[in-house]
Amino acid sequence: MTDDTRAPAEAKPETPEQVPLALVSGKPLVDLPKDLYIPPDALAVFLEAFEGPLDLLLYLIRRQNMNILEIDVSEITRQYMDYIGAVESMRFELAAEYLVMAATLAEIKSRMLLPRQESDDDEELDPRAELIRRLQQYERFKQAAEDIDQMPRVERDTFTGSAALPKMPSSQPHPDVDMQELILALHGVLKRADLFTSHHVEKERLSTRERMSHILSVLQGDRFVTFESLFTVEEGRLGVVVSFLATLELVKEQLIEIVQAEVLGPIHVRARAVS
Amino acid sequence: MNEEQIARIQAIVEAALLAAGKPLSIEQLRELFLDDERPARQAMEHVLVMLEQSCAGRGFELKQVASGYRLQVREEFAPWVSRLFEEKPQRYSRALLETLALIAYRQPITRGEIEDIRGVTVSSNIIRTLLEREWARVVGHRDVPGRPAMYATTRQFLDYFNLTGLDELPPLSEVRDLEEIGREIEKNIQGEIEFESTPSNPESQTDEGSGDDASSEQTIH
Amino acid sequence: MNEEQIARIQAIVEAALLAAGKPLSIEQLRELFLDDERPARQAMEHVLVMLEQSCAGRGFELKQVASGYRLQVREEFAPWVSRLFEEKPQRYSRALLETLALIAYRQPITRGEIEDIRGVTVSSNIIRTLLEREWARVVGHRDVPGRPAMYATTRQFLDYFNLTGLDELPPLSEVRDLEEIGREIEKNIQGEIEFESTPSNPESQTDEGSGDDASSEQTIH
Repeated sequence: MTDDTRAPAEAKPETPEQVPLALVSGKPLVDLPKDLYIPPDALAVFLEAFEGPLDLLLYLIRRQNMNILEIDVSEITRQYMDYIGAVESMRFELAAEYLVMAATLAEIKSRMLLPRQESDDDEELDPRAELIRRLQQYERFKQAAEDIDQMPRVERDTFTGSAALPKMPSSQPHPDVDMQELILALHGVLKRADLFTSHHVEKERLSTRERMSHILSVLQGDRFVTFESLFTVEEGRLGVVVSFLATLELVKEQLIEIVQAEVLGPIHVRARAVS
Repeated sequence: MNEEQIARIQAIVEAALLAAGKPLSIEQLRELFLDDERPARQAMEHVLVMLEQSCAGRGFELKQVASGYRLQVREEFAPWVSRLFEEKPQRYSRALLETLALIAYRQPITRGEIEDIRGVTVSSNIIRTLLEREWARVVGHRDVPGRPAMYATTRQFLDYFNLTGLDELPPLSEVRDLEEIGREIEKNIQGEIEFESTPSNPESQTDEGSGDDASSEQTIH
Repeated sequence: MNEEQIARIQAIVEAALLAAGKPLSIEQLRELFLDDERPARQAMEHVLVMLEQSCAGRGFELKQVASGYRLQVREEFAPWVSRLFEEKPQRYSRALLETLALIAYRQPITRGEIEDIRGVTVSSNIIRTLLEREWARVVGHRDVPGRPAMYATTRQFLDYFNLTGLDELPPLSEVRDLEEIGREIEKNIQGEIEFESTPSNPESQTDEGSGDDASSEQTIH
């Protein structure tokens, strides 16, 4: 291959050797003995340091300063098998993925021993190319995971700023009501009460009712007011009539009482509901 | 300490107060620094004064409270800030709207009279809500046993509905015409759910109003 | 708007961001103002620039992330600020980070597809953690037997990692396509076995795409 097309991962060939693989008896296991001998109690820890067979293979490749594209499959396979064999002989539980990879490697190795095949229409990929593809692919995301880990993140590299709240106005917003809704509600209730037939609420009656409320609110408490004060000339004839009707209605409903102390004397009005 | 150092400590203190989200004492602030760089208590006090001054004109201020110092949003901005926490306005229940309508059209009216017409109890919540919203008020007490309060609508009620007086409320005869419109609206709201146009027995109605109440989700009583 | 108005809006925005303690979008910020005083979008952008500048030299900065803008402690002060918290910041396992990376760069992706690339089983714990942290979510199901869930990253993921979009993720290292790898191998093997050259159109569905594929899916949040 040409040098200018080196795999990007090659740019950082140093990491696997410098980063401790595992802690064995409290000491960091930085490098493995060249003869691949690993103390039995460290072997399981050693394997746990890897995220699976692809990760282990990448480690073995990097350890030999090999380019993924140029891996000596038979040498890597031998090393891989050594580990697997060691682990198995220790009767450690081994994840199935490691065994599948062992089988794949064995297949690649056996293929290489076979004479070249004359099968132009064989669509199947060379298992070695497939392995390399997987290794490369995995390495990309292994790198991406490290990149993500390096990115500044909240709670480690930065913290969201917040300040205490001042006294706040209570903010329970009022629901909106549409006149239509109100009318529909009224319609519903009146229909249920079957009031349409027996009651006729006229336009005038409504203003009379409004005036009744007004007069009642004027007559708060035990207070007498003069009858005349219930009327305002500015309202004109109609206003006076409405007030008068309202007063009569209030008397009829026994809500107010009208008192005249002496004949032709001033007339006073007060709310009847006195305590 | 020179000015540069003070400025740096000030920035760190500000960062810590914003990250902590709770008051920090002078001691806690000093603890953030390693031994060899830890400012003296007096220096820290000075830094806090500087920090306080630097917040002039900003959205927050330095406040001293019982347990130390904290950064707090300025109260003058509470009206805006409070909108962050505003909940969506809920909807009034059918029961409330019916009560309101009866108060509007039949005022002055007592709770008992409302209940007579609606055929169900009117909850105190409904009355309270209407009083709190200042749409209804007590205008007197009927002179019958129990002296029940009589309710009427208010100026605020008229203002809200853009009326100058109650006589501008649609007359009930129009309400009858609205039956059609109402049915249309309900149909639109409810989609495929069939609208029950004639509740034949009013007695069976619950407080929540008839089954054609499309807004059963979040209601205020 | 005159300068005074801008300064006032700026203070209100700062107050709101500190009160919220989370990112707010420009729209959310504009919503804080009543109709007649609401700044135009462009004006709000201007205010944010001013606010950003006003934080120079302070303990915090204005940062744009996926969900909007937030005020956050400057990275350079993390060593001091982190002393406030007894717990060390959480560390994430390589398995989790690799899974996260695959979801981020390859979304939408199923668990099976993640396992294919990583060469190992993805534990349910990892998926659960990512979902609980709201860094990942299910965006659908692949229409294959078993209908496996497809995962994608969330706005919260971007916020957490100080990103405004997936296109800000560090680019994936490039991988030459299979055909090229095949040729290399063929050359190196010296004909010991004949390399079966790959179909000229390597399954376009696989992830052999160019380096910019990370950004092609940035709309999924």
